[in-house]
Amino acid sequence: MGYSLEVQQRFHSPQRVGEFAAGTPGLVTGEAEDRTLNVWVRVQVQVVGTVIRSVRYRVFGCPHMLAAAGWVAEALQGRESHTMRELDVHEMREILDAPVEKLGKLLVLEDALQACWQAHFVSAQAQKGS
Amino acid sequence: MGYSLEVQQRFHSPQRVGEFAAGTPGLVTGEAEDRTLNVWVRVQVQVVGTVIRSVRYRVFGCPHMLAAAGWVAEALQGRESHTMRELDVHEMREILDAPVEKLGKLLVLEDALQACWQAHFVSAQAQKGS
Amino acid sequence: MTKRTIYLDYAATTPVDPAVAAAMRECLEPDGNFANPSSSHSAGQRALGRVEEARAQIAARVSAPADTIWFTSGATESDNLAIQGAMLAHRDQGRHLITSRTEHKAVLDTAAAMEKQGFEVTYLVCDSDGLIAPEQVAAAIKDDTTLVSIMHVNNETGVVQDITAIGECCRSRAVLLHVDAAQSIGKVPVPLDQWAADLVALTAHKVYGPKGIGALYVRPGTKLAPLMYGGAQERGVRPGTLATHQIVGMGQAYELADTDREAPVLAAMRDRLWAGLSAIDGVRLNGHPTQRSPHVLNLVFPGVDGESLRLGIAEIAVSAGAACNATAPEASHVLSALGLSDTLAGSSQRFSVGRFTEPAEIDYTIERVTAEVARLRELAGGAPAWCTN
Amino acid sequence: MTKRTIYLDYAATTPVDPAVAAAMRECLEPDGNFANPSSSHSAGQRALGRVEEARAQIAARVSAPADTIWFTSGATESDNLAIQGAMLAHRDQGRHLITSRTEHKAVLDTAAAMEKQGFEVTYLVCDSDGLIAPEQVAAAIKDDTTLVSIMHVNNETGVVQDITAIGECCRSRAVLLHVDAAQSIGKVPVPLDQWAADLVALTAHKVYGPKGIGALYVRPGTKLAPLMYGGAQERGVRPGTLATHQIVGMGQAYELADTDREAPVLAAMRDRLWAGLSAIDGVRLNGHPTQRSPHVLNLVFPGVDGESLRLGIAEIAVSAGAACNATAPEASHVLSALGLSDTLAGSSQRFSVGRFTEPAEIDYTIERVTAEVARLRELAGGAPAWCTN
Ligand SMILES: Cc1ncc(COP(=O)(O)O)c(C=O)c1O
Ligand SMILES: Cc1ncc(COP(=O)(O)O)c(C=O)c1O
Repeated sequence: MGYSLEVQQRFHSPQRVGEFAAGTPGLVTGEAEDRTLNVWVRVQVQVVGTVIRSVRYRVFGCPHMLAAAGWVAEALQGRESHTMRELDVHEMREILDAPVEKLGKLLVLEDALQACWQAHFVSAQAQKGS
Repeated sequence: MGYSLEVQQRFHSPQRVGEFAAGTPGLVTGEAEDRTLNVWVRVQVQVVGTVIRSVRYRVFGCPHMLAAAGWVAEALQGRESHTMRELDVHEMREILDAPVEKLGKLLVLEDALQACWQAHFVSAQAQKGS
Repeated sequence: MTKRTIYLDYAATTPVDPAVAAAMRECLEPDGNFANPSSSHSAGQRALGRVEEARAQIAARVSAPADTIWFTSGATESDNLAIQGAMLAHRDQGRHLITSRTEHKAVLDTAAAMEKQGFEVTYLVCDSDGLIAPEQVAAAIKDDTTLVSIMHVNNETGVVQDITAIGECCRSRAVLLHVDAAQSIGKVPVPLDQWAADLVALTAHKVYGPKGIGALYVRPGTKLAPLMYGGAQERGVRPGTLATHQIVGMGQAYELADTDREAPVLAAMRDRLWAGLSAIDGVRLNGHPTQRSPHVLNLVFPGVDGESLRLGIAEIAVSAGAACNATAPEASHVLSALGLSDTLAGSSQRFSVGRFTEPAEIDYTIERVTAEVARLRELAGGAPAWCTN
Repeated sequence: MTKRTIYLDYAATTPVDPAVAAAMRECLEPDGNFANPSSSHSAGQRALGRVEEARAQIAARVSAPADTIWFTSGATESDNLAIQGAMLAHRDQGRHLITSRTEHKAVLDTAAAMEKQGFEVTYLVCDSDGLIAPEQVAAAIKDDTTLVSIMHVNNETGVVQDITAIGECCRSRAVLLHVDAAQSIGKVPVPLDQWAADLVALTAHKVYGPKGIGALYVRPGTKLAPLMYGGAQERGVRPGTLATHQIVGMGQAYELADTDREAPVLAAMRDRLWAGLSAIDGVRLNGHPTQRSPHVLNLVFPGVDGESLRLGIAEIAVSAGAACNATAPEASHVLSALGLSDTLAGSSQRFSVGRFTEPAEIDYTIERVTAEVARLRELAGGAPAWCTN
C-alpha cells in the first residue's frame, strides 16, 4: 500500500500525543472505537472561552488513523469550539489521500470529536446554569 | 523428431536408386502403396539362379521409408531369393530405430517385396513349365 | 554459408529480443525487481509499478485502455479463458458458439470441450483461400448465440480475416466476439479501438517476448467465469503470483513491435523467398495471395513428402504447420479446410520470417530447397499421380 | 546499517538465484535455446532436451519419476488442476472433497467453486497450533469422498502437517490425496516415494526460481480433467507452448535446493530472530512451536496494529500473511482458524527468512521492531483491553 507524504510524515513524527495534566481547565474528553475495524481513539480538547486552545490524543489503529488524529489535533487548535463537531471526514480523506476503504475508520475519529463536543456542550450549559 | 544415424546416412546418401535397364534377365518388380500413409514404393529384384544379384528401388515417403527401402535393397543382395518374402519389419524398425507409428509404412515395403516374390515365383514356375 | 541453423520458424516462436532480455534481467537479479507485486511493502509496490507499466505498453500497442489487459500464461490460456469463460458466464442466456475450421487448436479443442459439456458449436468453413466471409458469420448467428470466435492471422497460412466486418456482424446482433490475435502483433495492426471485439487473445513469444506469458483483452463489462480460483490477482479472474519478469518482458516486446516499420521488411523477405521458390515446378501458395500477414509463406511442393524435405534441409528450421502438432501424424486441419488432399497437405511447408532474418539466409534457403526438392522427386521417379495431387 | 530494504518476505516470493538466472539467460539470448520445444526441427529438439533435463531435476528433488512431473504456470494453477481436475474426472464415482480451513486461497477458493458446482466440501478445523490430526481426516472420509486436499507447509505460519500419516488414511480408504507443497522445497523434505500422495502442487518462485512456472506431480494412473484445451503439450492435460527458460530456471532452482544443507541455516536465522523478539512484552508465536518449517516466524504483537508496525519498519519487507491478500481488509483466515481474534490476527506479522538473509539483517530487525512496537504502544496508551486480546 502506498502512503501519502502527509500520512508518512504524521505517522513517523506525531505531534500532540498524550494527555493534559489532570485539572487543566476547560478540558473535555471524547473516546470512540470500532472493534471490527480495529480502531480506538481518545481525544482531549482544551477550550478557553469559545476557542480551542490545544488538543491531545491517543490512538490505536492503522497509519491513516494515526495520521488523521494528528491532523485533526493540529487543525482544531485556535479554532472556534464548534468546529469540533464540523469535521469533514471526506475532506480529511482527501488531504491524507487515504483509500476509500479507510472511510469507516475515519468516522470513528468523527465520533470521538462529537463526544468531545457533547461533553463541552454539557459543561458549558452547566457553567451557564451555575 | 530425432532420426538415427542409420536413417540419416541412408536418407542423405541413398544407394541402389533407380531401375535396371530394360531387358535385364531375371528381373521381377513389386510395387505397393498406402495413400492414407502417403507412401509408395517400387522394388526391382534381379534373381540369378536362386540368388538375388541386385536390387533397385524408387520411393515416395518419409525419411524412415526412404532409409528402409535402401536398407532392404542392400540387405537382400547376395541372399537366397526366398529371403524376399521373409523381411522382418520389426527387426528393420529396430535397426533404423524408427518410432512405432512408422510400422504401418514399413509394412508397405513388405508388401512390395511380397509382390516381387510372387512375380518371381510365377516366373520360376513358368520357366519350370517351359 | 555458416553451419548454424537458419531459423525460418518465427511463427512457432521467436528468439527474445536483446532489449527484452535486458528488461527481464533486471527482475532476475538478486537486488532487482523480484518482490511479489501483490505485497504491500515498498519492494512489492515497486514490482507492481513495473507490472502496470507493462500493462500500459501492451494496451498502447493495441489501442486499448490499460485496465482492459489481463495477464495469463499465454494465448492458449487466453483462448480458453475467453471461450470457456464467456460461454459459462452466459450459459443461462445462450449456449451456441460459432467458430471456424481453421482456428488454432487452443480454440478448436476448447470448442470441442464445450460441445461435450452440452453447448452447441457451429464450425464455419473457409473458402479455398482460407477466408471466412462476414456474411457466413451473420448467417450462422442464432437467437441463442453467445460468442463468435474467429482468429485474426492464421498461424499456418498467414491469412488475415476481416475482423472489422465480422465484428460489425456480431455487434449488430449483440453477440460477443473473441479474436485470437496471437500471431498479429508487429505484423498486422490490431486496432482494438476500431474493432467491435470483446475479447482478444495475445501472447509474447511470437513477437520477441518470453514464452509463458500472454494476455486477454477484455472489453469493460464483459462477463467471464474464471478458469482458476485463489487470490485476487487480475481482479480475481486470473489468480496466481504475477510473474514480474515475464510481464516486463512482454511489455517491452510490445513496445518494440512497430508494425509500420517492421511489416514492410518482413514482406520483402517473404517476397524474396517466394520469388526464388516459385521457380520450382508445380509449387503453389497455400492461402489468399494478398490478404495475408507478411511473415508467413506456406507452400506445397507436389511429389515431395514434407517430412523428408525437412530432413533434407535440416539446417533450416521450418515446420509443417503448427508446432504443437509436430508429433501428431494427421494432416494439418487448416490445409484440409482449404481443400488440400492429405497428400498435398503433407507436402506443404511453412516458412516464417522475422526480425533477425537476413537476405543471405533467404537466398541459401532457396538454393537448398530447390536442390532437395529435385533430389527427392528424382528418388520418387515414376510414382503414381496421387502422390502429387 | 545500509539504506536498502531488508527482505524478510521469502515466503511471499524469493529473488532468483544467480545460478538460476544464468541458466535462464542462455535461453533468452538471440542464439540461445529459444526454439519451441514442440517443434520437430533440431533447434526445437534441443529445447525439448533442456525441458526434459529440468523435469528430471525437479523429479529428483521430490524423489519421483520424471514422467510424473507436469509443468503449469505455478502452484495456483497446479492446485486448481489437481482439485478441479480430480473432482470433475471422478464426478460419477463421488462428489465429496475434504480440505482444511488453513489452506491457501488457491485451494480454498477452488473448493468453494466446486461447492457452487454442486460438489460437497468438508472443511477440517485445525487445533490452536494449526495442526490437523490424521484421525480428523479419517473420520471425515465418506463413501463418496473423491479427494482430500491438505497442504504440507502452511504459508502463513510455517506449520507442517503430517502428510505421511494423512496419506495412509487416504490410501487405506482408496481416496485420492492432493498436497499443496508450494512452500516446502528447500525447507522441508518432500519424499514422494514415501508419501501416499497422488497429486502434489509445486512452484519455482518460493525457492529462488522464476515466478510464473510450477508443476503438478501426478501419480501414474490418476485421472484428471484438464482446465484448458489445445495442443498436445504435457500429454494434453496442460496445453500451451512450453516456456523453456522458465522450466530451465525451475529445474536449476530445484537442483540447488538442498534441504539438508539449507534448512539448518534457515532455522538458525529464524531462531536468532525469535530469540531477539521474544523479549518484547506479550509477544507470542502463532502456530506449533516445533512442527514447523525453518523459514517462517509468525508473531503477534498485542496492542500494535499490524499495518502501522509494517509502516514503522518500512525498510524491512515483511507481510501480514499471504501476499495475495495484501489489499484485502479481512483478517487472515489462517490465524482465525488458529483461534486468534480479528484484533490479534491484525497484530500479527509474518517474518520469513531465506538463502540471502544475513545475521546483521536479523539483528537490525530485532532492534527496529522492538523500538517501533514500543513507540506504537506508547501512542496507544490507555487503549481498552480488547486492543490486546
Ligand atoms: C493463432 C495462435 N493461437 C494460439 C497460440 C497459442 O499461444 P501460446 O503458445 O502463447 O499458448 C498460437 C501459438 O502457439 C497461435 O499461433
Ligand atoms: C501454500 C501456497 N500455495 C499456493 C501458492 C500459490 O503459488 P503461485 O504463486 O505459484 O501460484 C502459494 C504462494 O503464493 C502458497 O504459499
